[in-house]
Amino acid sequence: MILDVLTVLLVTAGCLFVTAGTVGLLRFGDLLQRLHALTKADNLGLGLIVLGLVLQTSNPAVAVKLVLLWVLALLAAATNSALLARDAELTGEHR
Amino acid sequence: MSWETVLDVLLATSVLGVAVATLFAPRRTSSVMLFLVLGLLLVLVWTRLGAPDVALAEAAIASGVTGALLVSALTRRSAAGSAETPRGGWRSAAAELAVAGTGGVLLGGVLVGAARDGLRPDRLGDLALDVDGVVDQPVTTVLLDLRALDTLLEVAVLAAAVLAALAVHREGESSIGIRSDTRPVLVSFVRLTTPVVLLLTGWFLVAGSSRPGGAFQAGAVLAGAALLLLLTGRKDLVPTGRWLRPAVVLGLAVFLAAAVLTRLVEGGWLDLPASWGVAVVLVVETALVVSIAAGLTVLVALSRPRYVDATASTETLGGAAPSDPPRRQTEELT
Amino acid sequence: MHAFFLVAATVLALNIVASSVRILRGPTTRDRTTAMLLLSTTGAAVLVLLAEVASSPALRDTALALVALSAVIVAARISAERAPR
Amino acid sequence: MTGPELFLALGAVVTLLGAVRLLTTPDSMRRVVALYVTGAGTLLILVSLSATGPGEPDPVLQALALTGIVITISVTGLALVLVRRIEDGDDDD
Repeated sequence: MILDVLTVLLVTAGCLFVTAGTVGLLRFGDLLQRLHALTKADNLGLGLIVLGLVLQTSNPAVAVKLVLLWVLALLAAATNSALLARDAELTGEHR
Repeated sequence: MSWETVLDVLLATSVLGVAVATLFAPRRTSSVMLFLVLGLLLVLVWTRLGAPDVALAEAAIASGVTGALLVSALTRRSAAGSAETPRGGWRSAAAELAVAGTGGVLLGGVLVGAARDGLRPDRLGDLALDVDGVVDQPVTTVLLDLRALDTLLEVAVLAAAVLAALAVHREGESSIGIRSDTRPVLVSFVRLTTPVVLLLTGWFLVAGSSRPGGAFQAGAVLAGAALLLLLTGRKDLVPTGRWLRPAVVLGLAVFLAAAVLTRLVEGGWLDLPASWGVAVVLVVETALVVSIAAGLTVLVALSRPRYVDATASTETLGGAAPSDPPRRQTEELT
Repeated sequence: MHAFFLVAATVLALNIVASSVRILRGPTTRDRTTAMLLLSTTGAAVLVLLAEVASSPALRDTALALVALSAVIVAARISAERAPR
Repeated sequence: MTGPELFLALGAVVTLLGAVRLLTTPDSMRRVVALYVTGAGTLLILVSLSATGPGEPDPVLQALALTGIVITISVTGLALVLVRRIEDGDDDD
């Protein structure tokens, strides 16, 4: 029961963070701000949702897979945003 | 109204909206990237329709190969500058929408009516669900056990497409090179993720016998890994040059060999015996994975821009163009 | 719990659709590619939620594939876009 | 209208949208995308049909959809190579 409440809280918070990231993507003025908002908020959101789901499972393999998913997402987001931001500086595209 | 219905209606509306936006977006770039959004929405639709196999294939292909294919083909603008649709085409766009919408709704009505009346195709699948296949997963059973000939032809189509692409490639297969990007952040990321992706490939391949997954999904994921390796300049780990064509036709060859073998031993083409059928399926699937991955990688590599024009690119580098600067770039030819 | 996960999945799916606004508006290809980053993370979140709803573990594999390959599009785009120096 | 029926109708609309656009757009790259959308529409029809009716989804139709995805990506890849060849091709031959 306590776990259920925790899951609901975590998943709700996760959805809020993802939505905040999307709002940032749509509302912020330039590329670097958008990248900053989106990658951080989205990955925190995914992490919270994953955590909420881990609490629901009794199977350790599923839990490991979910955490692996999050770690991969973090690595990919860090790499992708670094690639996009670095080049924007070099080519002066970000204004 | 249940929450399932809400999600379904939302998904259907989004698919329709994004499809229209994809087809009518004013820029090529938007069109292609919206198409990738459509791909992700379709993954969600497949999960709602109880087709995890199709969802897995779509996710593996849409996030990796299709994306790389379309996005890198974008980079080169056409000489005629047809990247933008002419302005003022709203009237014709509206007419097209009206025609397609009316026709689509009529066709949809007919299809739904037919499905309700039970005129839909007979459930061939009941056969697959009942039959005691070599492999214990309905979709893989259908693909490899009951419909082997169809799968064979599908692999043949992929091989033919790749060979055709190689044939129109002016420089021959020796020059399949992708401009690589060897910045440490990307290289170390690829080094970290490649083992995970290889693990995933193996898992999809083996998992295909008991749960959703299979040769195509594994091949698509493997192609994604091969592309990342190529993009970071690791040409040594990916078959290029004279190993290319053999790798592309390997799956087809092994499939044919299995067909001949079963014909000789069991007396029927691809008539898998219960005793060693699993081994045959695994060998064939492994060969298919290699060929599918090689074929998809080659298609992406060949559709990338080739044109060498160093002066034009230095010009665009200096001028910080406000939107979508057309860039020409050199491609390293190996 | 089932209904709650469905609601969460619906909210996240709305986010995916919203990203297409940024893809349409741009202004640069970089901005559009940034919107693609949202697809892999949010898409994976929806898939793990739906995996719980439909109790279909294969959907977690789908999410893994989505995330593992998310760098392919960005790397392909960036390396093709970079001007030679 | 049930979920699969909704997606069945959606598939019909998407197929026709893609087909009409395929016939009318002048840009070769967009034609490739339109062809792809048309393919996605037919896949929607196939997979929705597999899910209508009682019981388990029909594996034959799902396998056909998988085949369809493989064929679509092969054709698209080849089409893009040809597009590139056409657009590159004005500088020689």
